[in-house]
Amino acid sequence: MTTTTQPEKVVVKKNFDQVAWTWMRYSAFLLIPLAWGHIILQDVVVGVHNITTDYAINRMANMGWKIYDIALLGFAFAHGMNGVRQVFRDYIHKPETFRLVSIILLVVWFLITLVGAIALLAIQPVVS
Amino acid sequence: MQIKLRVFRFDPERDQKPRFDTFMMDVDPNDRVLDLLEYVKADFDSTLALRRSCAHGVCGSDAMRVNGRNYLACKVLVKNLGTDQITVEPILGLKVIKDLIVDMKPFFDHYRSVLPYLINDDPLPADGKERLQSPEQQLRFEDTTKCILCAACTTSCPSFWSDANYVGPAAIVNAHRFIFDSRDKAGGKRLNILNEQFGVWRCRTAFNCTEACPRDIHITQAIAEVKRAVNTGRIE
Amino acid sequence: MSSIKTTLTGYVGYRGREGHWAFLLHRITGLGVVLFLAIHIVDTSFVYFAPHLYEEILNVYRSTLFGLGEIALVFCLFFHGVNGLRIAYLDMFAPKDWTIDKTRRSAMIALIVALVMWIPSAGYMAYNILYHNFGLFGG
Amino acid sequence: MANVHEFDVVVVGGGGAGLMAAMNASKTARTAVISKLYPVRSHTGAAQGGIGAALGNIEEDNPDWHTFDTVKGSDYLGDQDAIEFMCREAVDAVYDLEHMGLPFTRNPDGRIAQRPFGGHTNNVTGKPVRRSCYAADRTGHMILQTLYQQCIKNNILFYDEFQVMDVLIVDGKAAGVVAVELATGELHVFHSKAVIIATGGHGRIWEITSNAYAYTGDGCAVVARRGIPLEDMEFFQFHPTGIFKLGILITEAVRGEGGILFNAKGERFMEKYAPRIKDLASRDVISRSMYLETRAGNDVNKQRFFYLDVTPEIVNKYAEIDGRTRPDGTPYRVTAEEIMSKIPDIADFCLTYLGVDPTRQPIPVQPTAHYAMGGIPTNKFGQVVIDEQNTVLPGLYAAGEVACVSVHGANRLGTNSLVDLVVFGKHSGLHAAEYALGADMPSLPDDPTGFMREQIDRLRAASGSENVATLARELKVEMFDNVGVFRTQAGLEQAVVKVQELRERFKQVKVTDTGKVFNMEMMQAWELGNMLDLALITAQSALARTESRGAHARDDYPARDDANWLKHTLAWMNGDEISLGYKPVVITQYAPKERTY
Ligand SMILES: Cc1cc2nc3c(=O)[nH]c(=O)nc-3n(C[C@H](O)[C@H](O)[C@H](O)COP(=O)(O)OP(=O)(O)OC[C@H]3O[C@@H](n4cnc5c(N)ncnc54)[C@H](O)[C@@H]3O)c2cc1C
Ligand code: HEM
Ligand code: SF4
Ligand code: F3S
Ligand code: FES
Repeated sequence: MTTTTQPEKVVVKKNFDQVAWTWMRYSAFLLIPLAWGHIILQDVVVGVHNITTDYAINRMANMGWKIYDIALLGFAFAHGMNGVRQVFRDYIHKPETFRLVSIILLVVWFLITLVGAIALLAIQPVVS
Repeated sequence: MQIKLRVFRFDPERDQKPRFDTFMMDVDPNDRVLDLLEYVKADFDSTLALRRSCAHGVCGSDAMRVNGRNYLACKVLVKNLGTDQITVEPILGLKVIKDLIVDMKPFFDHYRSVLPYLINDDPLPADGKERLQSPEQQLRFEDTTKCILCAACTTSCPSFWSDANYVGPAAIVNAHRFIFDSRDKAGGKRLNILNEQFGVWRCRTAFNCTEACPRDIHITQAIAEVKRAVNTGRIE
Repeated sequence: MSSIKTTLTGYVGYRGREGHWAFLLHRITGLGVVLFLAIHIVDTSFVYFAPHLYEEILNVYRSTLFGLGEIALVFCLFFHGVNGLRIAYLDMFAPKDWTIDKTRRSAMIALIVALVMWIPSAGYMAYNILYHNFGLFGG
Repeated sequence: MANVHEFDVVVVGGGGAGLMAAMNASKTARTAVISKLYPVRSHTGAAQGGIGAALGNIEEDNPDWHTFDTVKGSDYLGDQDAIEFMCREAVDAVYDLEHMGLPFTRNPDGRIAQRPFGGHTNNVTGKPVRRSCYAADRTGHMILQTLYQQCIKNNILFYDEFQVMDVLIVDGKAAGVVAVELATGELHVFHSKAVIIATGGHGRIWEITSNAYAYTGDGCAVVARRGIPLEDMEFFQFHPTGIFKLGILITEAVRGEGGILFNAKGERFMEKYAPRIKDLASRDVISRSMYLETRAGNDVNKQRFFYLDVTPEIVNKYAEIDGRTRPDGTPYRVTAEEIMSKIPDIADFCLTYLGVDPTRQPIPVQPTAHYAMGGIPTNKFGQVVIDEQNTVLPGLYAAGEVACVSVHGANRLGTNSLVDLVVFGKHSGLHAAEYALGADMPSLPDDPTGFMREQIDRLRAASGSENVATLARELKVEMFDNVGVFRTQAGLEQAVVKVQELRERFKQVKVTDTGKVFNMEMMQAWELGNMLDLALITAQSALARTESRGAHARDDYPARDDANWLKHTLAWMNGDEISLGYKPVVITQYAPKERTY
């Protein structure tokens, strides 16, 4: 019997959890250079003892690092907060409660990201 | 050999709380754990309640936790456990009714929710004979046809422990069995069902299911294939 | 049965294999990192909003206790990253490799890779703490 | 007060026969399935080898050959009209199953694959024919799952884990059944116009058995207590290849794929007993040969077992000697992988329970109690018939292993039980629904649960000096030794006495659990009562039949005796007494001949 095994095409309606799942994975691939790069550089290679306010300011003000940090902020925190949402989803079974928690998480995520973004974008190098 | 068997006991008509009964017994290393429970019923305490039927791993009655891990009691031998201390408890995540018997209703409800039956309204072959299917097409879904609905997988799944609304690996396995059957026409419907809140995305690839499956079904693989089909909209 | 009790019984009591431990560790490390990150974003923004306070924060950072936490954080991020790649790769690109043998092995490898990355880093970070905070090694 | 439910048709049993009946009945009648196990736990799921149907997908075959093979297999005790009907219907039944989604193993051309099985032959050449349609070695599992799936699709109503303990018969008509809900201990009356009994067999009364714990013969015992006779109970099949000591079945398909039986001397002993088809002779012949070998001292280690060898070397060696070919004419040669792919579950059982890899080592096997040819007498519509004249009891049906149509006569051919389930399951369902549509709802007796409560109360009131497990153990050993593969006058007489003694002792049985929720102890005690009843009927029917035929082999009467015994046994139970009667065998085209393989 000759079977041309054609893949069958079907329409699957997009779902939020599906998008979140995909997001978790693609962001993860990006987070390897971003998050690992950041932590290896700051916490291991440079080390907290060598970080001063000036160092921090100058680094954050540097254009290259600014873009890097913005990307890190955007991807890591959103990845992480969605992770937290998924974890809560496992333990909270009342839809209303979960909706409430999601909204709180969204607000927290937004505020913290906003604070971080303002700091990153507005900061000027120290002239000395 | 001499073993110490601890068995989870709970009688809803008498006990406030579950307890463990301990039995010291002399057994053959080739005995099944199910045999030990039968010895308990025969010689120690005939009130012990459990489900069992085929005694050789094909009916799916006797999934339980043996030394903390899901098995069919009739498919695990004393010698496989490598110890003389054996603890038997009901599977986790379904309500205990009595001793080792749990309420299977939620499990079967999940199973039913994925349309676990062939759907094909096309006319049958004119000669009244079989619909053709090549050996390759049959092999595509053969693995997941082996499921005996024992619930060992679903009740070993961390996602199911924390949220019993998750359809669970067994239901996904049974959906897979039809989604990838070349004769079936409702794969899309099932993928849409599994794309919902309580569907495949709840699987965190913890892999306990595959480890627990007494039929050696590649459950996590099947789930991944379903996830992929949901994402790509292609059943191949 | 309350599901929290079931969940904990399962998480801790179920004798799952590598996949089970990888799942738990992935979750714990993910939550650990996100908790740290939230704080970190806020405190780092002090550089802009209140530079004088940032100095204080840096002092906290330099404390021994925080240093140990940082070492743990590095482990968390390494393991979470390696294991995250593992599961994302298998799930998205190689479902066929979700076999018992390969999964047990890949989970072990993920842990080992994370450790291999972590141990030298941890050593170096520990050295820094000892050097700066305890004056060892001529610090 | 008991809960009362009303239906047109109630089906007792959720195995292959029950589900098939329910599906067909529910097309026109309000139907419910009552089962003591979840339907997917039924023993149909254990069937391995395949379902026989003359599809002719690989080589020439036709339903007439299937009919003749079945008649011959039955040692001419099968009713030929029913056999013809079944073998003809088998073909469509298999196609029906395929259309329902059953995942059969396929030929390269996309058609259902078929393989040889014991006793199925090409009637012209006498050689084995490929007639068994299969899904690896889990055909029964696939049938059970497929039927259950279709029942879900068709919204069949299930009462899972309800154990039926009595059938109601009012004014000579079926009026429903009474069951206990295991989860609560509550009694339920299922008031209906028609009842279909599909509760499977009773192989648990023997020590070494391939049968499930649930195979305690509830259906037969329940109707027997209501004065309905049981037919041909002396005919119980011992399958030659059960795993040593455990009794777990090694399907005949292993021999179909080329496996060979050896005795302690390394001889292929079936050459002596069935020179033409050797290891593929029918089951009774092989089990009996094993017994004779044992008597001659040729059993392995003097432990009454033999070796079944499917290692590729042996398979290929004997395939060459036998000149076995593949359908395309090339010599039949196999590899370990190929064997593995044909019998994966068997390989798994051997590894799990014996630590034996069947592609490298031989499997120790011995005869194991397997299948009840006898049971509740029915005609080919599944209607229960209650006397020598085949008088129908309106509204009462039986199908599957519990029924005796009789298509298996004195010995069932492999693959024919699954055929029986689907064919007679279907027709009993259709017939019952039709009957129900034309019948009025019978009235219920005044105290519908009375007889059942009486049985339970008797168990509760017993002094408790006897242990269920001990009685069961003694029964099984007695039956295996004296009402087993080979039987003698003295042995059978002893068995009757022993079973009577056990029945007496049973009156003082111990039931400690007084609870209602899942009182499995009570149920097990009740089931033991059923087994004791059936054991007595079996032993007495066997004692009376002074000939050897099919599975009933008498040392003292080694020959078949058509002049006196070409007839079906009917056994009635009146309290502790069994009375026997006989009815003729239906013969259409095939006059009894000597049976050789
Ligand atoms: C190991 C093995 C292998 C086999 N291989 C083959 C093969 O290859 N080919 C073949 O043709 N045949 C084979 N057979 C035989 C065949 O499988 C069985 O005869 C057949 O499946 C019986 O089906 P059934 O529907 O009559 O009963 P079952 O499938 O056993 O169903 C009985 C049902 O009745 C219910 N029940 C029982 N008592 C009660 C009660 N008191 N109240 C309520 N419900 C009750 C049970 O819950 C169950 O659902 C094999 C048998 C065994 C044991
Ligand atoms: C270093 C690269 C990273 C990779 C490769 C990665 C990968 C992943 C993946 C694939 C998941 C999804 C798990 C699943 O759905 O089963 C996940 C979950 C998660 N990640 Fe990450 N991640 C990384 C970094 C981070 C960072 C920086 C954080 C914190 C801010 C974080 C926090 C989380 C959390 C909280 C979860 C949810 C855990 C759970 O559901 O159990 N991850 N990660
Ligand atoms: S997939 Fe395996 S473990 Fe899960 S229910 Fe089916 S047979 Fe049991
Ligand atoms: S255990 Fe659970 S998380 Fe997924 S891989 Fe199995 S379903
Ligand atoms: S008793 Fe049937 S699977 Fe264990």
